[in-house]
Amino acid sequence: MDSLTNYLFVSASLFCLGLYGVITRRNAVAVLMGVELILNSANINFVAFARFSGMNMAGHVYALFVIVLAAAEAAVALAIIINIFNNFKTINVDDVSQLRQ
Amino acid sequence: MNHLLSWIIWLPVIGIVAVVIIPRDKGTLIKQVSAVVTGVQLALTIYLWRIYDGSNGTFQFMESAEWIPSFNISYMLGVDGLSLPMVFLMALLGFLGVFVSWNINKAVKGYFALFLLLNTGIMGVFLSLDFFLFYVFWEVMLLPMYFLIGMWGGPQREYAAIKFFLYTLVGSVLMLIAILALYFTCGKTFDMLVLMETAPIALNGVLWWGMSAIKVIWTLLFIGFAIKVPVFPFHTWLPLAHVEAPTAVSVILAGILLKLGIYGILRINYTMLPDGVFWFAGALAVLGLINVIWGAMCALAQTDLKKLVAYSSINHMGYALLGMAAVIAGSSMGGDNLLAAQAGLNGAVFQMFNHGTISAMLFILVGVIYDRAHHRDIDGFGGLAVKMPIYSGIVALAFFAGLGLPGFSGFISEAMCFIGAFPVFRTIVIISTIGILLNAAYFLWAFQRIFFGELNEKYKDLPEINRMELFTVIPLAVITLFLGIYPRPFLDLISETMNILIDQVVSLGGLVNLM
Amino acid sequence: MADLVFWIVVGVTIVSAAMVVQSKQLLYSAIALLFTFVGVTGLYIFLWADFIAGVQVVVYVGGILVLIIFGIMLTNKITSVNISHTSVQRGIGATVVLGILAGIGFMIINTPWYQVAATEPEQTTETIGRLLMMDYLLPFEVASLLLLGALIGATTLSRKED
Amino acid sequence: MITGNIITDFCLLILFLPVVAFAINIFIGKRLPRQGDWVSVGAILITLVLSLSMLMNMFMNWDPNFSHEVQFSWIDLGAFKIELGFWVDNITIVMLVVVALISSMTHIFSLEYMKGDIRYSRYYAYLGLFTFSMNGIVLANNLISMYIFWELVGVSSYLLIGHWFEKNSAANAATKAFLTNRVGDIGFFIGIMLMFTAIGSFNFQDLFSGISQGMISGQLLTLAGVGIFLGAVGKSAQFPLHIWLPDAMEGPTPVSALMHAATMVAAGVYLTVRLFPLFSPEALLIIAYVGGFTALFAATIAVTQNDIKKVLAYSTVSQLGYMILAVGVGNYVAAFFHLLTHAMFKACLFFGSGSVIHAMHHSLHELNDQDTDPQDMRNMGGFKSKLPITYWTMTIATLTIAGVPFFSGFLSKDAILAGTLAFAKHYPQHFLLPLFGFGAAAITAFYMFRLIFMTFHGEVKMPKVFKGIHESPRAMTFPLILLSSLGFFIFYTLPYFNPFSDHGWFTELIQASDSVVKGNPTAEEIYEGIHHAHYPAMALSLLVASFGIGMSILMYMKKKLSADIWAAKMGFLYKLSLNKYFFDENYNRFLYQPVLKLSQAIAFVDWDLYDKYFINGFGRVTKWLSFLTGRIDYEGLDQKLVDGVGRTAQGFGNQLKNVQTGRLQNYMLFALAGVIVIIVMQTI
Repeated sequence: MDSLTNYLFVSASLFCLGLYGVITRRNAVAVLMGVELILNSANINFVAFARFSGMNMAGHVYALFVIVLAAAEAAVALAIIINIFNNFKTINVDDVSQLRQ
Repeated sequence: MNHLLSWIIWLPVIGIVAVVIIPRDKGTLIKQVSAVVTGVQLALTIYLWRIYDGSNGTFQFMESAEWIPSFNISYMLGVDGLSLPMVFLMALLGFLGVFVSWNINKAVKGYFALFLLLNTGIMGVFLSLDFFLFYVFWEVMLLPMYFLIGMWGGPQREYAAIKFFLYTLVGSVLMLIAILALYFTCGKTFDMLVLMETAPIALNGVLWWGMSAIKVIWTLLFIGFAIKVPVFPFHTWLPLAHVEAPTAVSVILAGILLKLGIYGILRINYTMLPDGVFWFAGALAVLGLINVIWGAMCALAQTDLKKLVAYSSINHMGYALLGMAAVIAGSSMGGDNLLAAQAGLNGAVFQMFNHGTISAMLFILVGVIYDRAHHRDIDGFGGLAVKMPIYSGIVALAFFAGLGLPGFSGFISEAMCFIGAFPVFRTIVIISTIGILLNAAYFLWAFQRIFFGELNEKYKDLPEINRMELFTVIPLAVITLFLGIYPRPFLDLISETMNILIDQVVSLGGLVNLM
Repeated sequence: MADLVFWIVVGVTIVSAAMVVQSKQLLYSAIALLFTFVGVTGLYIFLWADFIAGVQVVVYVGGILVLIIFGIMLTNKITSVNISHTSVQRGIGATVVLGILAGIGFMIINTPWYQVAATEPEQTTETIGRLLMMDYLLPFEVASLLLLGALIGATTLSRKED
Repeated sequence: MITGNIITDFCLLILFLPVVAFAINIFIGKRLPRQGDWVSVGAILITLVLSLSMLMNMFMNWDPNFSHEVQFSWIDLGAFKIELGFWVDNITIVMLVVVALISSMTHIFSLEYMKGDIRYSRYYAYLGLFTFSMNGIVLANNLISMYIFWELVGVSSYLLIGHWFEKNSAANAATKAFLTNRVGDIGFFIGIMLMFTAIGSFNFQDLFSGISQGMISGQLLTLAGVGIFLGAVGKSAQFPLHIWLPDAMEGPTPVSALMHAATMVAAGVYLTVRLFPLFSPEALLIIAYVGGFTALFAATIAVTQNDIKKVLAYSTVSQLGYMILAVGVGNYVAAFFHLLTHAMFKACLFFGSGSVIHAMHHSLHELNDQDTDPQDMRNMGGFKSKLPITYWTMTIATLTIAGVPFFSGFLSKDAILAGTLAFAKHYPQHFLLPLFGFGAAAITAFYMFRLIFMTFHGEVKMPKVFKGIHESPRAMTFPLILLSSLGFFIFYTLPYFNPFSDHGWFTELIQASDSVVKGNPTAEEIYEGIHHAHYPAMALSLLVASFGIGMSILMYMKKKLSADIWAAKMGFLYKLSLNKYFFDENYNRFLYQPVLKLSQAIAFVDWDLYDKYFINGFGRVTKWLSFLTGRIDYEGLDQKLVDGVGRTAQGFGNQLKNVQTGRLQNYMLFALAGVIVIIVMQTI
């Protein structure tokens, strides 16, 4: 457990799972969840690198900012999703294809 | 005042800011502000004139600051006996021009802002010692001129403006090429002072496409400047632009802009390409001759008064070209006739200044009659001397000054140009003296048709010239008369610089035959 | 002992994350996400990041997750049990993602990581606070502005048009 | 006894007082009491007093070699210098007196003659300017100031001739005078340039010494001399530039007097007198022929003129020809002597004609007659009784000009004719020169008496007009009396009293100096020649003068010979003379009109051809080229090449369209696949 690579692998796995969710899910909320996973994996990386480079607290600060960003992103994304739902009565991303030629 | 020259250049820009801030409907205030700004500028140039040391002909009041160091471009200013009279002339005509434009009521704000910008551009050209800066100001000056002619001009203003613009643009493009050629061949610098030393040596014997580089650069620069002068085959923009431009702009155009050409030739061609001077002097004299005769002949045939004055400018510039060509008299090839070289070159510069004052006066006076009669047809008047004695008196004075009557400064400069050029170009000068006669002929004939004879009934209620107009003409008349009677104040100021210039041309040039 | 706990936490995290992306029921996904977040919190604790762990719990578990669940509830009629929750291009998606995972893993193994040994600090809150208030003051303020913007934006966007 | 600096001061005052009067009158003259005439008259009278005191000083000194020169630096450029200044010697002083005297007489005469003129104060201002310019010429010690004042004389004459500019003829005459003079001035200027180029100075003394050192010689010197002489040809109205002078009669009559006696036309003679030493023999020969020919030629025109002023005008031309002739044969002192005597009697004649015209004008004015020409002698006759003072003074002046003994004209004419005769004796091939001289003398005597007889004798032609003729007021008769009395020989021969010899103060004080050009006879040789020719010349001139006078008496007084019949007999010649040999017409047809046409042609070429087609042609070609390139660009490049690329791309696009699913997630997938490819490639 005191090995950096362990954490990196965990983070990589989370990232890939999040990616998979983003790619495959049709529901916008689920896509959002995938994004949250990716962000979490990034955070793990930050904190892990901080821990293994002499407790460099800058990593923590960045992690904090990522969390803030994630919160904002989630709020806005959900608002958009709700808006889309009100307009199209669906939140399936490939149904919302007004811009598609 | 450590930055006197900068102040002189940039003062009008302050004026522009003020003019732009003032609300549109306060036209008089705009005019007053412009008058104050140009007035202060004039005061500064008079101060400059007074503290300039004429016994030392080198550049004075130098200013230098880095601008674009990676290309060796700097903000460098300086004044010598060649530029000082021109700067003074510009300040004077700029100041008077504001009053000449007092009747402008169309887009006052834009007009005066452009007018002031023109002022800055021209001042910059005369004062900059960095070639790049020179070019920048050269272009700055072009733009307001275009708009001033194109927006406030006569019925054919757009045509005239575009013609003027294209003509001059061709010139500046050629000039730019020459500037770059000098830059790359002479040690990558735009510093004119350095170029004056390095260029004659660096270009010596350089061949481009089998031709001497000096010839190539000289020709490019010469065409660029010749368009401004204007020298004979490049002159046709001038009558049109003069005729269509509003009076004040004609005044600046004839009074200053034409001088830029000769100033450029003297400042750049003569100092940097002295070998070229010897190569080209003969052609210069011939062009001068053509200018004199052609301009006079065309003027003789005109029925539009303003066009007549415009062609007279071409005629007058011919004398200056003759005088400039005389510089080679000072070399061993020209018989070591330093007298002739001095007479010719000083005469040419003096002629520039005099033509500035005299033609400005003429244009203002043409503007006066145009404002009243709304036409400029020489044959359409008649007998006005009865109705407008003061006006006719002043026109007579201006015409006599224009035809080179002794007692007016124009005579001295023309005589000096002739005397200077005579030893080297005897035949050319003798032929061009016919110009003196034609000169008198077209002025007096026009005068007779306008002012003599029976009064044309149409104009029996024409009002006399008013105070404001008198105020714009009288300073010019006084200068013309004063320098005509006692030219030393002017000539002492420039002669040392001219001696340096002659020395530069004679000592560095004419040593080799150009390929 | 600690190792065992660590691996359990890792297992919970990864398995629940897999469930998030795999579950056919959106609501299940949301609940699985909760476990993932908690697992990540555990990892933070292992990494001596007590403050971040606290923030993770408060913001993610208490904030974002609730938000997501609200989103689900608002966009699906509460009565319809079976919330449409299908996936597309699973096969190719999985292949690509696995490829990427392989790439990253290859990278992780082969990289000689720069490491400095450190002792566990008493607490990190104070240090983070100092950093935020001094070195990262500007990003901090920008972040707060961002949050404010997001707040207003979200409100405006989701507002019912009058 | 005045010397040195005082002379300089006097000269400055003499020079500048008239121009001060000019400045005052031109600016505020109208607002002054009496329109400011007293300013001008006062100024000119002061100059007269100053000049006379200088003359007195000259008499007291009695120094033929008196010379005083001052100058100041006008232009100094290092090597090139122009110094202006005065050169005062006896010639200068005499000339100053002449100018001041005639000018002040003109001022006084004009008080009455110009009374009530609309531009009275301007007229006086111009008179001042005229006097100033002439004094400048007289005092000049160098070519440049000579030229400056030369031109100023031209412009003052322009202003005065054109004084009544409402008349087109006056305006034309003014312009013509100025331009014709300018033709001469060009020659003058070329001469100046030739001299300066060779010698490097404008100063007369420097020129003389430079020439004697041989710095300029041969053809060049001749050319320079002829050039300078051309200036004199213009100003002194010599053939072929004489055409302006008769027209100049359009100016007020007192101006004609001033112009023809003392200022303008005298300037040319004065110039040749001043610069006599630098003319080469060839140049002098040209001068002599021009002068001699003009003398005869103008006289033949004067014979047939009917306008009283025109007669006098041609007489002036003729007399000036005399003077020029004298200069040409080397007897320049005689030329100057004649200039002096001529100034007096010609001024008197012009004033006399002015008095007649004035009287006619008033009479016609009272009759309300606009059509009768007050200057036409055919309308006069028998005025002797009405205008006694005018008659007697004019008769004296006529006797003077005709060369009758006891009058000054006899002396000066005799000196000139003796000079020509001596010259012809020395160079028999130039026998024409004395013929010109004597012929002109005979004709002069004839037409001058013709004028007197037609005007004052014979029957009254227009009784109505005659009735209104009155003698002129005192301001006009005073100058007449003064000037006619100056026609007596005594004023020129003091302190001697020999009416048949010009020996006197003049010949003693004004002595010829040698020419500095090699090949010219010395003053001594010339004097010797004249001395020997003196008596034959005198006898001959008396003979021709009495012949002329006799003919005139026969024709116009006794009516023994009919002028009309003679005119008819001479037919063609009469017509030629009456029409002044058609000079104006021919100049107009062969000179002015072609120049005007040429100028119009050039202007047309410049504006309508060169500019419109050549310069704008550039624009047009550019436009056409741009149109062409536009076509090539659009139809060739754009439609074929560029669009071809586009079409190809479209084809590909159609193929690739299937890839474009529009699904974000698809794109992301592809992107990730790309990432993998990159990773793989990096690793490999």
